[in-house]
Amino acid sequence: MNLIPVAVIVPLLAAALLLALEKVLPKRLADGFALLVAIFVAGLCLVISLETLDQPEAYWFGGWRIQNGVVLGIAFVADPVGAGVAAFAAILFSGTFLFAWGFFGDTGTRFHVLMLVLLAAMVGFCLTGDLFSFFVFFELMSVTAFALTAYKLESASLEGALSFTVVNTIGSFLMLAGIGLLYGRTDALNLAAIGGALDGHQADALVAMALVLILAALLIKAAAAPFHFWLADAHAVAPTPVSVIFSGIMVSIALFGAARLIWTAFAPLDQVAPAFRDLLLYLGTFSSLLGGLACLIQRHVKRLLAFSTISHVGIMLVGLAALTAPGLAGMLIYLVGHGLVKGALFMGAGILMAECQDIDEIRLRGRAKHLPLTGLTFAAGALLLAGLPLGAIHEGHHLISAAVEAQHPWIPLALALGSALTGGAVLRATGRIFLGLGPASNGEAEGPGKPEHETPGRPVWLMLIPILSFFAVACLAQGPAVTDTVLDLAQGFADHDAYGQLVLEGGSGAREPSSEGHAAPEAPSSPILPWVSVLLALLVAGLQLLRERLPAPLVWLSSLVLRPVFQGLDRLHNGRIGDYAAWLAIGLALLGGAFVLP
Amino acid sequence: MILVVALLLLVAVTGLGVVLTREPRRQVLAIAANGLVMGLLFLALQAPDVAYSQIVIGSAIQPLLFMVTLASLRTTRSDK
Amino acid sequence: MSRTARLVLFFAALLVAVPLGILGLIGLPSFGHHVSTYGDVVDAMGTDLRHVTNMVALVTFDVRGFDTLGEEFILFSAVTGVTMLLRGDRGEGTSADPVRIPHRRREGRSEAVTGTARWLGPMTLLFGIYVTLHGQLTPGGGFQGGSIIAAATLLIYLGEGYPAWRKIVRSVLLDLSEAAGVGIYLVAGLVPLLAGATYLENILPLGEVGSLLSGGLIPILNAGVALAVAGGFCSIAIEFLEETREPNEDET
Amino acid sequence: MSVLPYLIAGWLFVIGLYGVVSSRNYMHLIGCLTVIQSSTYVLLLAIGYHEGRPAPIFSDHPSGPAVDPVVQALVLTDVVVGAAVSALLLTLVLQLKKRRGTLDPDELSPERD
Repeated sequence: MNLIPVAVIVPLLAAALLLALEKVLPKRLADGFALLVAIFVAGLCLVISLETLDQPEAYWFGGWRIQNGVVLGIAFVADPVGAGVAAFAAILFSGTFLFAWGFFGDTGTRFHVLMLVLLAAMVGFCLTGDLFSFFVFFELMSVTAFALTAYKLESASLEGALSFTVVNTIGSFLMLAGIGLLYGRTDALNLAAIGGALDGHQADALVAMALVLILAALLIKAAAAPFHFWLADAHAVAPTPVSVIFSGIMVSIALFGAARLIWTAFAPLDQVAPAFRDLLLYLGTFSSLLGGLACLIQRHVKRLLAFSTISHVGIMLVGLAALTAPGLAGMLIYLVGHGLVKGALFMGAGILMAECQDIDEIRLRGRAKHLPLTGLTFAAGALLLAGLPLGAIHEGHHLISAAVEAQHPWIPLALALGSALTGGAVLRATGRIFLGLGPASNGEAEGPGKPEHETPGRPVWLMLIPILSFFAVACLAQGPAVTDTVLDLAQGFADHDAYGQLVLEGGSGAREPSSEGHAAPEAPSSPILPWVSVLLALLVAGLQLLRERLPAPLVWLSSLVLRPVFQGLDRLHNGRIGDYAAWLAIGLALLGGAFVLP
Repeated sequence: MILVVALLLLVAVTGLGVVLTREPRRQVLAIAANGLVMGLLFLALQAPDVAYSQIVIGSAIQPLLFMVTLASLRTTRSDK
Repeated sequence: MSRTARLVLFFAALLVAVPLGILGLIGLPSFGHHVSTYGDVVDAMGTDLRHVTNMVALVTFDVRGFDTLGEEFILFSAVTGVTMLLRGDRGEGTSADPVRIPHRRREGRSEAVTGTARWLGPMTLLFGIYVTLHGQLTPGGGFQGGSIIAAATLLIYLGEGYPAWRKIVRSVLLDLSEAAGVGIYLVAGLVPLLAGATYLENILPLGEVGSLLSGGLIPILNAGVALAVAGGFCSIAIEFLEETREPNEDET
Repeated sequence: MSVLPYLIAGWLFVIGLYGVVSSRNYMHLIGCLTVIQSSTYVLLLAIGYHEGRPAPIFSDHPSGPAVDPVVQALVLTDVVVGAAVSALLLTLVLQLKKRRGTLDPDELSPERD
């Protein structure tokens, strides 16, 4: 029996079962059952990934293949990269289910049902080789996520869910329209068939528009500026286990999806529009800086982490926009490293909400001294985010920087700055919450709103297990062997012709092991850049915590420069859907405009 | 063909009607009208399957959901 | 951002996006003259290969049946989300009293409404089942039939009133119907897989062209979808109507 | 004429988006979303239409060339799904009204940090 469809079917079946048995299941059983299913899916995807290491495999649903030269059915194309990303998603889910043990005591199994469907959607999204089925899984991810965001039914979470739903639903319509345009041109929905039909043709206005529409939908999901506004509203207010999944994988998986489409259907893209590629690079860099700056003014810890996600997804977008295999490899490694670290940090925030019954940094000052291990993980996460040369995040960051350095030498510097800002902001929060550093109040005595809290009384050690194991993996998954393997896999992933051959001709699609080796990443232009970034993060944290001890003129000067920036940022991220939709239109115009430029 | 064109123009107009009717209770009627015209357009485009589901859902079930929501919105006290 | 600024921003974006959009749309094949090779192949071989006459049903439930599974789960998730988000606010109350609206006289149901609904309800239900069962032959199928069945149960509400409706249409039953609907779809796909074919492969006997049981797997999938859609829309309707009820005295 | 349906689809998309941008009431905003959604249906079905060909349903006429059944299948499922998603949105609005007492998207979120 072929395993490829099973990876999607099992979590769906489990979800249907949990819903049907909701009234008769003992309470904790749903927790354990969901955990088991997630672990099973993770194992299955790993097996698929290993089995397809030498040769990707196409799986045709319903046995419909190609007749009279027309691709009829839906194909899953399992390759090591796609299955690997799916396995990573399932691993994050496993950790999250463990973390959420006892979290959803009183509301039956609906949370588990939706989470399992979300997992199935992600696996399908990674494996599918059909554009419409890609859209279906994209939409399935969105719909489950909408409902999960609003779970707490507080006004902030409802507002967050509404902006999330409206903006992302518009994104779905954009993608559907783009699919329609492509279908009108190529009469095909299969990715390889679309790629085959577009090959060798100049991309005219229609193809460009289709690409812009589909890519815009994915960038909305990935929260790249100027499509990013919904993210902080949604990720900050979702229940913590849900935030872990959202920030850990749901945004970055959209970039993986974009990579899949670009290298299968839109392969000739890079020759067509250099301006378009540059625009993506700039958007990524801009997101990174914008997210980093916005981090500095947040006092709601989860909102801070959400903005840092915007910053780090920007870095991944730069890796994608390089449109080279090494850049892609960097993005993939970064995706794993960031997902683990950010997931662990959100879980740490969850521990604060359970143990201290609050999530406001100022009010929490010094109140978490009894949680030293959580504090340590916060500090470690901050340093890793800032660019400490250790583990997967650094490895990915290095590859991404190397991929764009030659053409845009300033981008690596900007990315390092973005990481330093987010790392610094997390360090500041760590110092204030776990060590009691900094002033007791920063002028505005009372924080906004009432304390947000989550189910108390859950064992802290149980919640620490996934956190610590995530950190361990994030730090250990590095080294030349890992990098070489991923580079090799990325090269296979980016092989447009082999993919087409595999799907359309049932050809072997086997990759000759590139014996001569790939363009190994050159030594980083400045090996001290990561350290500079870490130092900068420490400096940022220190300055923010020790503000009143600085000489007065310095404070005055800094507030003169920074206050307008921060106020502007605050005013932009105002939670108003109308504004967000207007920015969405601007983003569409930008993407479209870049195609017209010579 | 003339029928298709006429229905297309009607869809454009009723769609505009939905957007410009800013009072929710009247907007429900605009939504139902738009849904119905869309259903007829789909029939004219030789898509009876889609037309049926559009007529049942777009001009009956969906407006009904809007109406029920409006009814309960009027009755909810905000327990702020 | 002020509303004026927002609109200026939006129209500035349109100034760029609209011309580009028109440029792109013009590239589409001329309306009414597009010959889709994909569609033509399906039209040409569908009846011979699967003994069905409705090609849309063939695409929905066989050629691209896996998409439909995904779409069904979108519906499933949306309904699960609705019930989760409206949880426990008013309890599963069967209170007969709608919330009182000031300045509005409450009217009883007229006998005419009850009579019409009692007559129309079963007819609609039958029609929904008919539409579902003929899905592979004539326009219609699980999606349309399921919606019509849901509408039929709403007629029970019109005719018999809210409490009776809640007694007849239980939420547990609706959850079960929904879960069974998607379950049928999932398992119907698994059976061929276990028999050595691919997932959702139509290996059942295909029957005579034009008969109710033609199409092999297609009528079964149609029935599953009808169950899920009917259960789903009924759940949504119940949850929404519950919101218009006065909470029972004994529930807080 | 030959591009009119596509332009109408574009028109629906733009006015729907305008409605979202300018909306002062969440209920109205959801209505505008349905307009955007209908634009995608018009686009897809218009692409599949072929003048003079019958519907792809051969119960009352012999099988032969017909309009494209594939786009119809894509739209068919999406109609149902679209309604379910609006129901989800309506739920959010309902709960928000209970907690905030307003439906104006611009009046919300004063307590943001």
